[in-house]
Amino acid sequence: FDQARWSDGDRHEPLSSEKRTTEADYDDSPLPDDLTRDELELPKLEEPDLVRHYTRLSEMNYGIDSGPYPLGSCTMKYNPAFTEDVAADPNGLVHPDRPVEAVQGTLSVLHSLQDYLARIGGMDAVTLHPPAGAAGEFTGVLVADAYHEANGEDRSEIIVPESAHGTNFASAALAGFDVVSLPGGEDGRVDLEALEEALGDDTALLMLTNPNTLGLFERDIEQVADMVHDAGGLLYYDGANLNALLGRGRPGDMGFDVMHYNVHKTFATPHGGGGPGAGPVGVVDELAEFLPDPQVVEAPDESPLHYEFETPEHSVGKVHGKYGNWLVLAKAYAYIARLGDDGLSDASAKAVLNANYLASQVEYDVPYGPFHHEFVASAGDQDAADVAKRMLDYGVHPPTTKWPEIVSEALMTEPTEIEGKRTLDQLARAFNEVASEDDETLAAAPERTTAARIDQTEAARDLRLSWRALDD
Amino acid sequence: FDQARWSDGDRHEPLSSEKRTTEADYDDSPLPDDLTRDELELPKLEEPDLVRHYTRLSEMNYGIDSGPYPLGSCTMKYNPAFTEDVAADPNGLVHPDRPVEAVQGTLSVLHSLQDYLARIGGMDAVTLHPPAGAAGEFTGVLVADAYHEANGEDRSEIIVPESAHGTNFASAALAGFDVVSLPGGEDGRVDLEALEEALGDDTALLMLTNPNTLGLFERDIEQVADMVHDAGGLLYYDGANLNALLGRGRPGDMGFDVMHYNVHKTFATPHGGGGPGAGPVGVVDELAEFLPDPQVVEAPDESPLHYEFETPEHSVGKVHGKYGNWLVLAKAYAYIARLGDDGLSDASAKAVLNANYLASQVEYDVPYGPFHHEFVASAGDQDAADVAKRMLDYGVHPPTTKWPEIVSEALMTEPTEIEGKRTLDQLARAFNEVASEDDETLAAAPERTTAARIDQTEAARDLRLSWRALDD
Amino acid sequence: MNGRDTSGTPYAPHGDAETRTMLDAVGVDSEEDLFDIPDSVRFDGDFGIDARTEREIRAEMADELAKNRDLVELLGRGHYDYYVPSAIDHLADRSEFLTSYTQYQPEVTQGFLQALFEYQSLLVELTGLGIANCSMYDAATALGEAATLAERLRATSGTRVLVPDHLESGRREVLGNYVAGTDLVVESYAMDDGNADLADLQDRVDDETVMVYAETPTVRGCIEENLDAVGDLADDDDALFVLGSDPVSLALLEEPASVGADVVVGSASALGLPQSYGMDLGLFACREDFVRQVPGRLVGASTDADGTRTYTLTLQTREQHIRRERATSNICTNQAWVALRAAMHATGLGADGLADLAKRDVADARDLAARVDDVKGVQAPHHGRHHLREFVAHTDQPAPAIGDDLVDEGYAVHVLDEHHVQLCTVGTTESERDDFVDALTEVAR
Amino acid sequence: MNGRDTSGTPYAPHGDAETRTMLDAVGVDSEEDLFDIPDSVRFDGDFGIDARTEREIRAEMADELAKNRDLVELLGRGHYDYYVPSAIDHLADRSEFLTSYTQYQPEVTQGFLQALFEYQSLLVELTGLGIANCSMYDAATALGEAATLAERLRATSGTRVLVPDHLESGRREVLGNYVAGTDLVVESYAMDDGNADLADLQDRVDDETVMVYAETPTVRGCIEENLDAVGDLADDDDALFVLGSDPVSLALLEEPASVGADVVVGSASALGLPQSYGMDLGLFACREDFVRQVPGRLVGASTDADGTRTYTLTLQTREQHIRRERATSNICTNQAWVALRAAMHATGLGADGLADLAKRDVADARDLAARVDDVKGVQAPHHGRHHLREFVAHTDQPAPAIGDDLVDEGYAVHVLDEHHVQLCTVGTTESERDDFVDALTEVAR
Repeated sequence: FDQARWSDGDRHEPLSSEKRTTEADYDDSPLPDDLTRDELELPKLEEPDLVRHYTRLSEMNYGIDSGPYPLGSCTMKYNPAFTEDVAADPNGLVHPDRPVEAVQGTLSVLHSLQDYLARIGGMDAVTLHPPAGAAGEFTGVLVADAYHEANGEDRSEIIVPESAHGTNFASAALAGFDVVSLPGGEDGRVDLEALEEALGDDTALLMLTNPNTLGLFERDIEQVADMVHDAGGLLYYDGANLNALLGRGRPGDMGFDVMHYNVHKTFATPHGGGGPGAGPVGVVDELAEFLPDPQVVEAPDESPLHYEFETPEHSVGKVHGKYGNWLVLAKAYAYIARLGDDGLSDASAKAVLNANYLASQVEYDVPYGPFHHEFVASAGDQDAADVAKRMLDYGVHPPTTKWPEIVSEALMTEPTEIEGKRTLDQLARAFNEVASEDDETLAAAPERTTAARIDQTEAARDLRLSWRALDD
Repeated sequence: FDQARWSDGDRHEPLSSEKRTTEADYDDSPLPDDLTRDELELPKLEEPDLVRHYTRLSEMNYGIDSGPYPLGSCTMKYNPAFTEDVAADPNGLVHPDRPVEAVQGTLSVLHSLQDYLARIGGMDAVTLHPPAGAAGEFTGVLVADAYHEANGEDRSEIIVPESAHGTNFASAALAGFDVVSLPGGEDGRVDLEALEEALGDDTALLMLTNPNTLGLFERDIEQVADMVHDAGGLLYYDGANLNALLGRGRPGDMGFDVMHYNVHKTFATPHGGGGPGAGPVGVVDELAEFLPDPQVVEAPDESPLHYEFETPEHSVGKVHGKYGNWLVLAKAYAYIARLGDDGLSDASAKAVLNANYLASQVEYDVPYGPFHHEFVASAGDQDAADVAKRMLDYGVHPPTTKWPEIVSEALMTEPTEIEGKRTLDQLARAFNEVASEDDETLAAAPERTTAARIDQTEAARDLRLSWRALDD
Repeated sequence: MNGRDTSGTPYAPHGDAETRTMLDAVGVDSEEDLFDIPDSVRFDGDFGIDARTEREIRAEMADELAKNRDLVELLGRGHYDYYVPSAIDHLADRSEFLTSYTQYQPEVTQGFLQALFEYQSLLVELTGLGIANCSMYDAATALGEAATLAERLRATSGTRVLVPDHLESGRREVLGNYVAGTDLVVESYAMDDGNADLADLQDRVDDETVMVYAETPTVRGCIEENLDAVGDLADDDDALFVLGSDPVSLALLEEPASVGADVVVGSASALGLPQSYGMDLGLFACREDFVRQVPGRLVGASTDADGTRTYTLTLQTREQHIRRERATSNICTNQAWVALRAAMHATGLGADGLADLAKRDVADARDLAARVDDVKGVQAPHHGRHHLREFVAHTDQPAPAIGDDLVDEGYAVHVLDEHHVQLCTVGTTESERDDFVDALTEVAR
Repeated sequence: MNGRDTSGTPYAPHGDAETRTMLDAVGVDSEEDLFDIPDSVRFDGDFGIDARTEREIRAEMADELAKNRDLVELLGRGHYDYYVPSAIDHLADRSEFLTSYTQYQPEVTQGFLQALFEYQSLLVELTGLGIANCSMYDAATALGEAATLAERLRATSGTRVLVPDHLESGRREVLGNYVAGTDLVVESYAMDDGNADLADLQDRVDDETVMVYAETPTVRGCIEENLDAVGDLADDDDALFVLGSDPVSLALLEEPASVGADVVVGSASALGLPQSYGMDLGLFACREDFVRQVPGRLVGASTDADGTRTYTLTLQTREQHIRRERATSNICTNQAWVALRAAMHATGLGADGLADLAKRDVADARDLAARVDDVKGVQAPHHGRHHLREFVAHTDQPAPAIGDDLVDEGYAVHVLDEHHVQLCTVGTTESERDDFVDALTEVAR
C-alpha cells in the first residue's frame, strides 16, 4: 500500500491559489462605487484544471470506499451508491418555501421517514429537522426543557456519564443547563449508587448511550429509567450506538423518553468528510407537543392534499432555518427501505458478530465485555496514537484512540457489519503486526501515506488558517 | 508525485478471484441436466467490497483527469462531465428495435449530429454507425468499393502513406484491397512523384491524414486530389487529426470524397481505457447512396413523424449490428453544441498554439515544421521508450513513442487545447529534466508509479491471459 | 465458499460458511448469543418495514417526487437556485471525499483538508476577515453561534442582541433557541424603506448591547447602504458587529472588514449545492483575535516529518470532544461536504465569475422590477434601494389571491402580506421571466 | 493575470495574457499565423452551430429525449434490459477509468489492466476456452471477426461459412461485410422447430466448410439442444465451430468447451451496460492455440522490476499499429469501458447470481408463454423447445396489426411475420407482464 501523493513537481499539490488566479473587474458594476468593493482576486481553474485539482485531492483522501474504517463510535458503514441517485432526483431539488401543495412528494418521503424512525426507535413522534447528531441532542434538550417548564418545573441539571460523547456535555451546556458528570461503575456501566446520588429535584435529564461507548449494554436500564423518572427527570437516548440494537431492542421500550438518531451512522448516509449528517429526534407521546415546527402530518380526509404541515402545540420553534438536511434524509429513507426488517436486524447481528470476531483475533487486551458493535482494546505500553499512525501504513484506517479514558491507551474499534472475514483478518493482522513493533517504528510512522507524521504543535502554535497566512 | 499502490498486505492488489469466490448451484435448475453446465465458480464481491476493489483499481490508473496526457495522434482532450449526464438520460436508454415512432427523440439527436458533422467536415451526408475510427475507415472503404463497383470498375489497390495510422492499412486489407505503401517526401509530406507512380487504373482510394502524423499540413492537397481523381480514384480523409483544422479547413473543401470522424478525439468523448469511440463517416453526394443502412432523415411533411429511417439506394448494408455507439454519439452532440462555431474554431487555435508553444520550450530536436496540433521531437541518443518511462516519474503521461518512424526515437506530442501555460511548462520541465538524465536513470524508470518497469518479454513468452494461468 | 441462504442486509458480505467460522472463533452458537440484552427489554416484534430492491426504491421515490409540482420558482429569501456545473457533482461524488469522515488522521486525509483550507481561504478573501471556519449547518445556526460568540467575548455586562425587524422568521427562531440557554435577549431595530433605520438603531444601541446584526443584501434583496454607520454604532458601544451575507453578494458588495464587521455569517450554499429543500451551508468568518473562541472546525497548515507542507485540523481544544461543556459550540458533524462543493464552484467561477453572477443579479432584479412596475396594479420595487436578486412589489389587489393564481399558472412567489409579494430572479431564464410577467399581468389586475 | 475576453471553447484555460505570452514565445503575432493552410482551401465560413450553455444543452436534450415514448419493452433478440446496480455506474464513471486510453504505459494503468484481465478471466471461466480478448464492438462484428479468424486458420481450401437460417439480420449483414474482402461465402442451414436442423447441417458441412456457427439460446430464445452434434459435425470436417451466446446464458447452459466450441462470440452487454439503443460489447473467446491469430487486444500477467505481479497488453504484434495490413484485425479503439462494466457487474453477481438470472429467465419465459398461450387467438411457445428469456408466439389474427395495437397500449414487441410475434421477459416486472397479458387479450382476438 502506498497512498497517492500528487504534486506539480514540488513535494505537495499546490493550492488552487498557487495554480492560477484572476481578478474581478468592477468597472462595469451596476451599482454606485460606494456600495461595491474595490478588488477581489481569487483562484480560477477552468474546468479541465478544476477537475484535475479535485480528482488529485480525492486520491489523497481515505474513505470507506478505500478500505476498512473501524473508527469507534462513528459507525463507518458502506454508503450505498444508489442512495446518491435517489437524493439527486431533480424533482426533490426544490425551494423550501414552495407552497405545501407543490411539495407533496417531498412531504410523502419525509412522512414515511418519520414513521420508519418512530417504529425503529419505539418512539411516538419524530422530527427530522436537526442537521446533525449534536443538533439532535440540543433539540432533545430543548424539548425536555420545554416539557419541564410546561409542568411548572425549573430543573437546571443534566446528568451525563463520564464516558459519554463530548457533544452530550456541550449540547446540555448550550441549552443553559449545568452538567453533572457521572462517574462510571467498575464494570464500565452506570453506577446506580452514583446515579442515585446525582439525581435530585434539579435533574432535568439523564443522557445515556446504550450500548455505551465501551460497547456494553446497560443491563440495568429499566432500573435506571425508574430512578430517573422517580426523580422527575427524563431519560435521553444518544443514538450514536443504535446500530448495535436494530431489531433487538428499542429505546422506547427501555424507558427512554427522547432520543436522537444519527442517520449518517446507523442509516448509512455518507459522512462527507465531516458532514452533513442528520439527527432526527424521536419522543414519546407526552413530549410530542414540544417538537420543532413544523411536523409533517397526514392531511385530513377532506383535504385535497395528502400531507401538510402542523405546528406542535407548544413547539420549541425552529432548530434549523428550514427543515434540515433533505439530501441526507432522502438517502436514509432509501437505505431503510432497502434493508427492511430483516436487513436492519441482520445489520446489527453482523455488526456485533464482526466486533466480537475481530476482538477475538486481536492480541491487544480488551478489558471489558461482553461488548456489542464495538470494543475498546488497550494498547498497553504502546502509545495508542502511535499505534494508529502505524496502522495507516498497513492500508487501513485505525480505530478511535485514547477514548474513552476508562481504558488506558484506548483503541476503540467498530468494524460495522460491512466487513467480511477477509477484511477483518486483514485488520487483525494490522493490529497484531503493530503490537509487535517497537516504539521507534511507531514513532516514525506513517511512511506510506500522502503525508508523513504531521506536526500538530506547529499547526496550533503558528496558526496559518488561510493561504494569506502562508508565506512560502 | 507518487501514484497510488493498493494491496491487501501483499505487494499487489489481489484479483477479485483471490478475494472471494462462490459457486453456482444447479440443483434447482429449471432445465434438464443435459442442457446445463455442471459447475461454475466465479469471484463474488458484495457491494462494499466490490466498490473498494474497483475504487482502488481506479486510483491505480492515470487518465486525462489525473494530469496532462499528450499522447500524439490520440487527441486526449478533457471530457466534459456534463456530457455524461446527457448520455445517461434514461429516456435515451431504449431498445434498438423499438418502432420508429417511439424513438423520435433519439432520432432527432442523431439527425442533428449527422447534420453538425456534415457541416464541420464539408460533407454532404454522414452515417453514425461505425463504432470506432477503424470501423469508420472500413466503412469508408466499403463505400468507395461499392461506388467503383457501381461504376463497373474493379479497382483493387488502396494507397496509404508510410506514416499513416496502422488502421488505414489494416482496414484496407480487411476489405480485401491490396495496400500500396507510399513513401514520404523529404519535407515529411506526400511526395507527388511517388504518388504519381503509385496511382493507376487499380487505384481505388488514397487514404490521407491532414495534417499528417508529423502535424504537417499537406500543402499540395488540391493537386493530390486532382491527381487521384484524374486516375479515377477517390480520396479518403482520416479524421484522426481533424482537431487541427476546425473552422479553418474542411476536408470536403480540399477535395476529399469520404472521411471518418473520431468523435472520441475531436469531439471529446471519453476514451474509456481503449473505447468505446465512434467513427462516423461523411461522404460527398455521389457516395451517399452507398452509406450503411439506415440513415436518419426528416420525415416528409405529410408524415405524423419528424424523423424516419431510410435505406440508401445502394447501401453497403450494416457495419454494426444496430446503429453504433449511442452513448458516445450523444456525448459528441452535446460537446459540439457546447462549443458552437466559436468554440470549435478556438479549440483548434489553442490546440495548435499549445503544440507550438510546448515545442518551443522543449530541448529535444523537432525536425519538421511548421506543425499544427502535434509535433514529433526526436529523443536523439536516448531511447524514446525509456524517455517515456522516465517522464512517468514526473507525474505526466508521456507522448507516443517511436512513431512515426521517419523521426528517429520519435516523441509524438499532442497537448491538445485543454492545457494551460502552467501545465505546458510543467510538461516542458519533464521533457527537459529527462533530456539531461543518463541512460541508467532512464532504464531504471519508472519509480513513482504503481508498477515499476514491466517485463514485456515475459508477458509475451510466458503467456498468462487469465487467472487460471496464474499459479502463484 | 458458499453463498448465503439467510435474508439480510445486502451490505454485509458474510456467506453462511464465513458466519459459522466467525461464530466458532468467538465461541458462541449463534448471533443471538452475542446480545447481552435482558429479556424484559428485548424487542421481538418487527418494524413492519418491507425490504425492497434497489430498482424498486428508485422507481418508488421517482414516482413520489414526481408528485412535486413543476413550478417556476421566483422565491429566494436566502435560498437561491444558481446552476451548479455538472463537474461539481461528479467531483463531490468522488467517494474518497464523500465516504470519509472528520480528518482525525490527517496523514491519510490531506485531500479533504486541503479543500477545506481552500474553502476557509476563499471566505477570508471574500470577507477580509482573518478566519473562517470550515462550516456551520446553515445561515440560521451560524447566526445563533455568532450570538453565543458575542456572549463569550463580551466586555460589558450587556445582554442585548439587536437584529433587523425584517429578519427571516426561521433565522429569528433559531437565534432565539441558541440564546435560550444564556441571559441574552434578542430585540429588533426598525427598518427604513428596506434598510436599517439608523436613527432607531442609534436609540437602541447602548452599553447593554453585545451584538448588532445587519444583513446585506437584506432578506428583501435590498443592498444595505449604511454598513459603515452600523459598524460605527456597534463599535462605539463595544458590541460585536455581525454581518449576514453570502459569497456571491460579497464578490460585488463592500468588503465586510472594510465596514468594520467583526463576524460574517450567512448561507454559502448558493455555491455548489443545488436547491435542496432548505439544506444549506452555514458561513462563519471572524476577526483573527477571536480564534480561540470560534465555534466549529478549523484547518491549519503545518509541516510533516519530511518537511512538506501539510494540513490538519487545529485548535481542537475548542471543541466538544475535548472541552466538553466548556467547548465553544456543541457542533461535531458539520457540513464539510457542502463546503467542499462551495470551494469547487467558487474555484471554477473565480473572482470574475463570482462578481459577474452578482452583477447579473443586480441587473436582472432591476430589469424585472421595471417590467413588473409596468404591470397594471403592481408597483416595484417597493423599496427605494438597490437590489440584488430580488425585490418586494406592491399589489393593488390582494397579494394572497395573486400568489394562489400564480401557482395555478405555474409560478411560485413569496406573499409577504396583504399587498406585497417578493420576487427573485435567480435560476429563472429570461424567457421564463417573460412568461411570468405575462402571467402576472393576467392575475394582478 | 487577467481573464479572457475572446469567446471560445470553455475547455481551454487560456487567459488573454497567457495566450499573448505563448504567442510571443513561439514568435508569431496571432494564432492565425500558426495555420499553414493555403488560402485556396482555407475555410472562412461558419458552421452555423450556436454555442449553448451546459444548462441549456441539458434542458434541450432532456426535452428531445422525452419525445421517446414511454413503452414497456418485450423486445430482446440480442439486447436485454437487465437492471444495472447503481454502484456499477458510479464505479465505471470514476474518471481515472473513463478518461484514460489504451494502456500503452502499463506502469501507470495497472488498474484498468487488472480489470480487463479479470474480464478476460471471467469469460474463460464461462466458456471453458483458454483465451478471451478484452472486447470487440458488438456481437455482429465479433461474429465477423470469427469468420476472418476461420479464414486465417483454415487447413482446407474451403470457403464456406454456415450460419443458422434464423440469424438476426444485422449480424448477417455485418458478417457479410467482414467476409466481403475474402473469398469466403456465407450460407444458411435450416432450422428445425427453433433448433439447428442437424440433417440439413450434415448435408451442408463438407471439407469446403471453414466455419459452422450456431447460437444458444437462438435469436428466438430457444436453447439449442444438439450442440455436441453440431460440434462433431464441424469437427469432422475441420471446420471451426463458433458458438454464439452471452454471459448470462453461459452461467446456466452447457459449457462451450465441453461441446467442442472453438470460438465463442456474442454480446456481453447484458452485463453492466443499460439498454443503449443497440450499443453493445462484443464477446470473443477461443482456444488457446489460436492465440497468435486472435483479433483485438489481450492483457497478460507479467512481473515488474520489483518482482511484483503486474499486467500489460501483450502480443501486440498481432495488432494493426505494428503489423499494419497483416494484422489479425483492423480494430484499435474497442469497447474496453463496457468490458470494465461487465466485469464489475459479473463480479457483483457471482456465479450464483449469474446463474440465478438465467434460471429466472427460463422460468419467466416459460411462465409468460403459458399465460400467453391461454390468451384466445394466441399459441405459445411456437417452438417446442426450452426457452431462455424469450419465445415466439403464433397469432391467429395478423401479427403486424397486433403489434401496432400493442404499441398504442404501451407495449413494444417484435413482429416476426404475418402470424408470429416474439416476446421477451427481461427488464419487465411481474405486474407489467400481468398488464401485458391483459392488453394482449384485448388486441389478439
